[in-house]
Amino acid sequence: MKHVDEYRNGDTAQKLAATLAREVDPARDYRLMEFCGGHTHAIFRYGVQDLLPGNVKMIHGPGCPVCVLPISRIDQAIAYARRSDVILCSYGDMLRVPGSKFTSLMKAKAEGCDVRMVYSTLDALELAQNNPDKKIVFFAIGFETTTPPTAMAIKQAETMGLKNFFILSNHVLTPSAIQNILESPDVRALGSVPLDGFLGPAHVSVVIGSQPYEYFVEEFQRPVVISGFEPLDVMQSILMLVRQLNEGRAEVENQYLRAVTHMGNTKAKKLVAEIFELRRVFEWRGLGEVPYSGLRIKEEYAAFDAEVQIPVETPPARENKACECPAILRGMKKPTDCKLFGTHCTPENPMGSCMVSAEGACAAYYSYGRFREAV
Amino acid sequence: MKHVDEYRNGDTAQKLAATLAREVDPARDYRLMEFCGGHTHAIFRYGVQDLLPGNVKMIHGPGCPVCVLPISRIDQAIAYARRSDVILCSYGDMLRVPGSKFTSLMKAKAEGCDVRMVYSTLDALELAQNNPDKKIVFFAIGFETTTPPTAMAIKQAETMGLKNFFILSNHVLTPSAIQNILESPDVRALGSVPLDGFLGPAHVSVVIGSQPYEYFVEEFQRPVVISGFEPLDVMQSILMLVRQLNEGRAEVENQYLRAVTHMGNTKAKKLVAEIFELRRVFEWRGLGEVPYSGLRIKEEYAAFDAEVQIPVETPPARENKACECPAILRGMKKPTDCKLFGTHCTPENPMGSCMVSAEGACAAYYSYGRFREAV
Amino acid sequence: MSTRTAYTRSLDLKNGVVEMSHGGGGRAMSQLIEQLFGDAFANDILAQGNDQAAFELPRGKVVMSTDSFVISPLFFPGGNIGNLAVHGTVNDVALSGGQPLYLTAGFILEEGFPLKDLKTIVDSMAHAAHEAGVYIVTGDTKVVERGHGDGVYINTTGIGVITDDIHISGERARPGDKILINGYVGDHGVAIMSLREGLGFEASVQSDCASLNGLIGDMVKAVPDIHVMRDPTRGGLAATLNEIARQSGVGMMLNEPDIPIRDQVRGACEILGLDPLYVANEGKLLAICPEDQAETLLHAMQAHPLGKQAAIIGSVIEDANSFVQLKTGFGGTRVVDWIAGEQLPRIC
Amino acid sequence: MSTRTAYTRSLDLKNGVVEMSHGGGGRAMSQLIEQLFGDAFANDILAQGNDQAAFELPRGKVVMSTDSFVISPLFFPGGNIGNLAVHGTVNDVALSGGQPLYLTAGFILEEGFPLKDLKTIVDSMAHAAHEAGVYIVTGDTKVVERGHGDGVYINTTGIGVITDDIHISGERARPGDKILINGYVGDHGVAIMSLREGLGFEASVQSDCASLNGLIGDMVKAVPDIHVMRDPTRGGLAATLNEIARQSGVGMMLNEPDIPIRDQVRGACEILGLDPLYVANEGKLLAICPEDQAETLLHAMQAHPLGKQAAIIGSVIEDANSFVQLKTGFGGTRVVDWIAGEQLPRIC
Amino acid sequence: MCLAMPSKVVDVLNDDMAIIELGGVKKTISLGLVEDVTPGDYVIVHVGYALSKIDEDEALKTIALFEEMTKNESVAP
Amino acid sequence: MCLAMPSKVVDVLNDDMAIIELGGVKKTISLGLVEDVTPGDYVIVHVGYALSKIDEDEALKTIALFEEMTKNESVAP
Ligand code: SF4
Ligand code: SF4
Ligand SMILES: [Mg+2]
Ligand SMILES: [Mg+2]
Ligand SMILES: [Mg+2]
Ligand SMILES: [Mg+2]
Ligand SMILES: [Mg+2]
Ligand SMILES: [Mg+2]
Ligand SMILES: [Mg+2]
Ligand SMILES: [Mg+2]
Ligand SMILES: [Mg+2]
Ligand SMILES: [Mg+2]
Repeated sequence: MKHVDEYRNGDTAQKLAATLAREVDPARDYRLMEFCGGHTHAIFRYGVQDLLPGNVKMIHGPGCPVCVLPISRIDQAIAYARRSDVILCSYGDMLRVPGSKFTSLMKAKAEGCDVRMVYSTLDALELAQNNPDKKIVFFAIGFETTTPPTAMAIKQAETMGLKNFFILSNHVLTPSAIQNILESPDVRALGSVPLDGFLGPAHVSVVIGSQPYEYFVEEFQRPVVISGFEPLDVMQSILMLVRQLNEGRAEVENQYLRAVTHMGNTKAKKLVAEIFELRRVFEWRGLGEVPYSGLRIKEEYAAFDAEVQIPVETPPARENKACECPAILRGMKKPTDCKLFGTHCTPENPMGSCMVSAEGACAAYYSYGRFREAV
Repeated sequence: MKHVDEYRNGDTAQKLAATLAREVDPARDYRLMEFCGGHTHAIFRYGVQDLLPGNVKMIHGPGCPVCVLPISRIDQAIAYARRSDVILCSYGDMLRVPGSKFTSLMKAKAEGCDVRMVYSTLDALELAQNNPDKKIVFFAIGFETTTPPTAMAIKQAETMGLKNFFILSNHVLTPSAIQNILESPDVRALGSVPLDGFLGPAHVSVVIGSQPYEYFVEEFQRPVVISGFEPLDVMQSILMLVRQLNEGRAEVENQYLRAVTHMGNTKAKKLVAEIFELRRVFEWRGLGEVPYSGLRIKEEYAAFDAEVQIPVETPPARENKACECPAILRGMKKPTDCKLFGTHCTPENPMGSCMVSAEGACAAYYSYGRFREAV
Repeated sequence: MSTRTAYTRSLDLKNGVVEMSHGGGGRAMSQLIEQLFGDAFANDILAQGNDQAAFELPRGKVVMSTDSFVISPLFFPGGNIGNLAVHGTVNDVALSGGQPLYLTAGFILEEGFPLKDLKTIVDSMAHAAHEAGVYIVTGDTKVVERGHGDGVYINTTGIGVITDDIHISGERARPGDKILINGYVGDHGVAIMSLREGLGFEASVQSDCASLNGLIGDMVKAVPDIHVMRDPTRGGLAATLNEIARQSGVGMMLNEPDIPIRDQVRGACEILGLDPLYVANEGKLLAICPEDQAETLLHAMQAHPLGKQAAIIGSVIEDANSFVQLKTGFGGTRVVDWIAGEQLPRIC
Repeated sequence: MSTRTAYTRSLDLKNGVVEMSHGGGGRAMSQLIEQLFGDAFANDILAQGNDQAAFELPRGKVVMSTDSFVISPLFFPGGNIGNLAVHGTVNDVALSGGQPLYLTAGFILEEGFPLKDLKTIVDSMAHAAHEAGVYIVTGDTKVVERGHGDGVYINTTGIGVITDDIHISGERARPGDKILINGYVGDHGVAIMSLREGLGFEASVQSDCASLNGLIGDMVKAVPDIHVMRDPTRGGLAATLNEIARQSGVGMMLNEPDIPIRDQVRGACEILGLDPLYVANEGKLLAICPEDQAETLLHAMQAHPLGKQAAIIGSVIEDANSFVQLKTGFGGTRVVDWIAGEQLPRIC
Repeated sequence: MCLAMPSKVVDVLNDDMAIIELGGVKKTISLGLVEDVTPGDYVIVHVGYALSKIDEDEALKTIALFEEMTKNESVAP
Repeated sequence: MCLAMPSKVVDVLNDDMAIIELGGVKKTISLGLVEDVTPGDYVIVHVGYALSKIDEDEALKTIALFEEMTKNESVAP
């Protein structure tokens, strides 16, 4: 597989590991946050951590759109699913995410709700065409990468004249989240969670470009390297961060030059700007209410906005108080600090979102952490 | 079981058989038609024919509302069933009756149509209540016995304010059919099918009373004995017919006095008259178009008339030309005269209505006739 | 097995439902199998935990039978799909005259089915197996999406051994043989119908479902030369006797007054326009044996709790057409043919 | 049997569909069983026509396995539910090291299913059984109402015998043992997924479904002391190896570059965000044997048509936690845990 | 043929409904088509509706008539 | 994490659709979010949409950089 296999080469990995080992300053720690679950996944999947020097510490950020969705939004999706006139569809990732009271879309489906997994908004459009007597609600989630396909679907629904296609928008913005983390007292003032540098998202950056990171670098004086999601991309980017830190630089560097430009995909950005607008505030799991961090559908396209066309009421969401996801997502606690971890909360019966996707901090600890502790 | 077991007593049967044997005139035949499938059933079920003298010949009449329904009406019911907005319901008897091209309601159900068997119009009303988003079409069939429950259901639907309950009326009138048989050239003029007397229906007469038969007796000079459906009722009624014939009488006698009065059930008759009116003509399988022999819903109740509210179009029905049901139903041919009998047409795959219900002449021959020929 | 630790959270048997993951091959499935099925059926062979069971069999001919159970409703007066699935296959094995020893159990669960009900069913299976003296030694669990099942379907397959002196088979009915049944006819079918939507009637009739291997053991001991044995399940007495008549190339003559039928079963059949001879049984057997041993067999049957109402109900006769006939209590004769399709309640 | 005359009209295999009457116990059912199943599976034991099959078994330990097959779609590249149902159970029996001999077949048919398709499926079963050298000796047919099935569900239960020198079982993996597989991983699952609504991709991957008893026979002959054998079906390699690790109380270390995976399977998994180690196989087996016999076993496997791509993919190690680990081609190590629930295609 | 069975009314309910009994089996039916039915009466039930009461006197007369008609016959042994 | 794979465009269809290929697997996707794509190009595909073309020159440079960065290292035997 061209443009894939080259970046998974074990020999190159060993050489990069040797370079890294030689170049790190043994007198200090390098605490690097990969914001994005894609990097977390690559690190776990290929065992990248085994190749890093001991003082290079990867901190997993809140970079999974599934994990950052607050429980109330899941409840809302389930409320749509429970309507007999609605077919609720979403990406496979969302089906197991727990809402209030142990529910999930998967469980709603088991109870008889019409919930469909789709691979693409194209499939959701097809569902709408094939089920004219039902309302198709697409539970849209994702960062900047996934927003353009949703915007595109709205445009297409308009062209096709679909009257039964609705979007429940949960699209969120990466820069706001990174900024929020950097501005949190733990990071900024108290210094209890020192972060020395960032791996910048790969595919988010394909859309938004490298330009938006320049502000952070200036404002917070931490280096950012935009990195591809293949394991050699990650190792190379870590090396680039180490070099910046060693040299006292704080710049935006772009390791993923083969796909990320300075300004990103302007066509996609324009489309998103046409259809979506900023929410004044949006709730992130773990980060709380983050200003201007979420997108809603503009009034011109309100005909496709599920929240406008099919209002549902959900009782106030009850997060499980013992769930430490919020602290974990901000890098302040470890999964093993949670009382529910591995007893009440398991990948089969996740109580918090961090236990859901394989990249979730708790799920990863459940599988890999158990192993790390054992060896 | 009181009022049941008394009429199934084997000792009494033997005695009645002996009386009959003694009283029949060995010099003549007694060709008696039981109009009603209920009598046919009792005769088969209890082996009554084994107890009759050889010269008492029972001729099975067209007295099964299933068998007399023309194929076009089945096609119509199937057309309703095929509509995605319709739940078609009917009595169990109707499910296997063949329409055109090997279809039946059972097969339509197997193909995915929503077809429900009900025991009573009460169940059909319940279906309508429980499925407000569907149209419930009740495929109503039957003689005078079964019409009042349909009329009652329409009244109740009106009271309950049901807007999704519809009747496809196929109710027919017994006296018209008997008259038609007696007036047919075969019976009246040509004498090729001599009929000496009639067993009158039990439960039809419960509703209409014994009075309507007086006209026939006068007009056609054949004795009629209204008979219960238990086997001793049948034997006693045959004895009463034999005695009338021996004595040269032609009267209406009522063996089923415990349930049949002279005027019948006036409450039920009034209800039927309120809701139904005569069709100018109705097609009977085997008898052709019989004037004033079927009932349709009056205009005042047209809101419940499926044919008015949900018109369906069915291509002209094609009866299988080789099927001899018409002649068999009029007593002119035997099942074994049909080329399809037992080869193409079997109880598992009936091609004509006579092969459907256990009392159908062809079905009876298939099971019992095979046996009669074998012994 | 020190495996319990893999499931840190126990099955929610109170509010949980079957989910697709319970059939996905992962930990959820493994847990369901271990904690629900494994605990209920516990025995050494099952505990091997392999995809197959291995065991020694006593000498003799091996006999094997399979049935899938798809009954609706799942719970009915006198039983549920779980014990029914055990009884049915225990009986099919035992009716060969052999001793049923081991069962397999294959579950097809519908997404959304309450685990609580599944537990009840599985416990009933375990109890029925224990009573019948058989072991459930291996199994399988599949989950189908909602709308592709009916709560639970169960397949059981049974294995047993027959000693060399037994030769019971459907083609061995001979003219002159007597036909026996171990009790009332039609109870199971009527118990089920009483619960069917739209038919709704109230009867205190319970399903007769039961494992007959004990009774059969006594029968075979008393009369090793039983010619035919079969259980009149779907299609009732009529279907089973017609099958045997066809296999053996003989006719049969039943005597209606000798056939044990409860009043309630007669009543329900009269109301619905059905014939009890076509109604299903799940704890009945038909046995055909030489005339001179019929009384011995009858007494052996009547001495067993599941054969108290046993009766000789007819004889095998010569008949090239293999008709099953019935002498009615009324004094006539009729053919008891197979039914065409299912017996449907009717109005006329 | 002179029974054909009872069905004067033959099954409509062109336009006919399954009707409720085909499960009603009457003549329609009998005809379906006889003319569709009986003809396809024809053998002397089945022809006994009883509710159970009776046969002699060779000496040895008896082994029995059951599986229900509920696959959707019913027809897929490389097979259909019919031959899959034979392969699956033949394999589960053979993986004990024994010789599979007889199968039972239980069908749950959905009202409305085309008889033509049923015939194709049944013929495939017959063909697969013939190829594997096993006989389908007894069966069962149930019909469920439309909306309560998915066309056809099939249960097969198999029986076979093991000679006394074979002791293959899930708890026998020992540190130092080698782990072998007979070929490419994930073909079946990817072939099925390529047809799933909404996932629609185009791959020329065929299901690997096959009866492995021939291959296994050769393997057991070459290395009678195989410790463990199991087929990585649902849940793939990951689930099966975790099961074995748990049963044996050992860990495992796999070497990723040694695991045979087709490019197309890798491609499909990359697109869908899946891991090939969790994808189902239906013609693969995992074998664990002492290190010093691993090469012998490998060569025996590679000499068989179904083992050409066989490979040694890892070793059993000591591990109180029974973790299955993988040394990645990249140079790191990761845990290959069971999946939580089903593997779902994902976007992130 | 109009299958209808004589059944005993065991309970009269609201809305013209009643519970009948036959051979120990009970069923809820409608009395909407008949008049003056009280518990203990026998009614002829068809498709869930009572069609008429059974006239007990006439029933006894019919039974008596069987005797009458066959008084000279004896049952074959 | 935004799962997205570099895939080769093998055919451009009507309506801004295209067939892409990865490891021999083909899939129909939308080109609605990108411009100037022709068969032979590699695109990054996410949830059924191409998000960008791969810049082959930059890809080569990245590979070269691996060499550059590790030129003094040797692989452990
Ligand atoms: S273990 Fe579960 S409950 Fe605890 S923090 Fe993680 S996701 Fe939340
Ligand atoms: S045998 Fe069939 S086709 Fe022939 S007359 Fe009878 S019902 Fe009609
Ligand atoms: Mg819904
Ligand atoms: Mg319909
Ligand atoms: Mg069986
Ligand atoms: Mg059975
Ligand atoms: Mg299995
Ligand atoms: Mg049986
Ligand atoms: Mg198995
Ligand atoms: Mg298996
Ligand atoms: Mg069976
Ligand atoms: Mg297996």
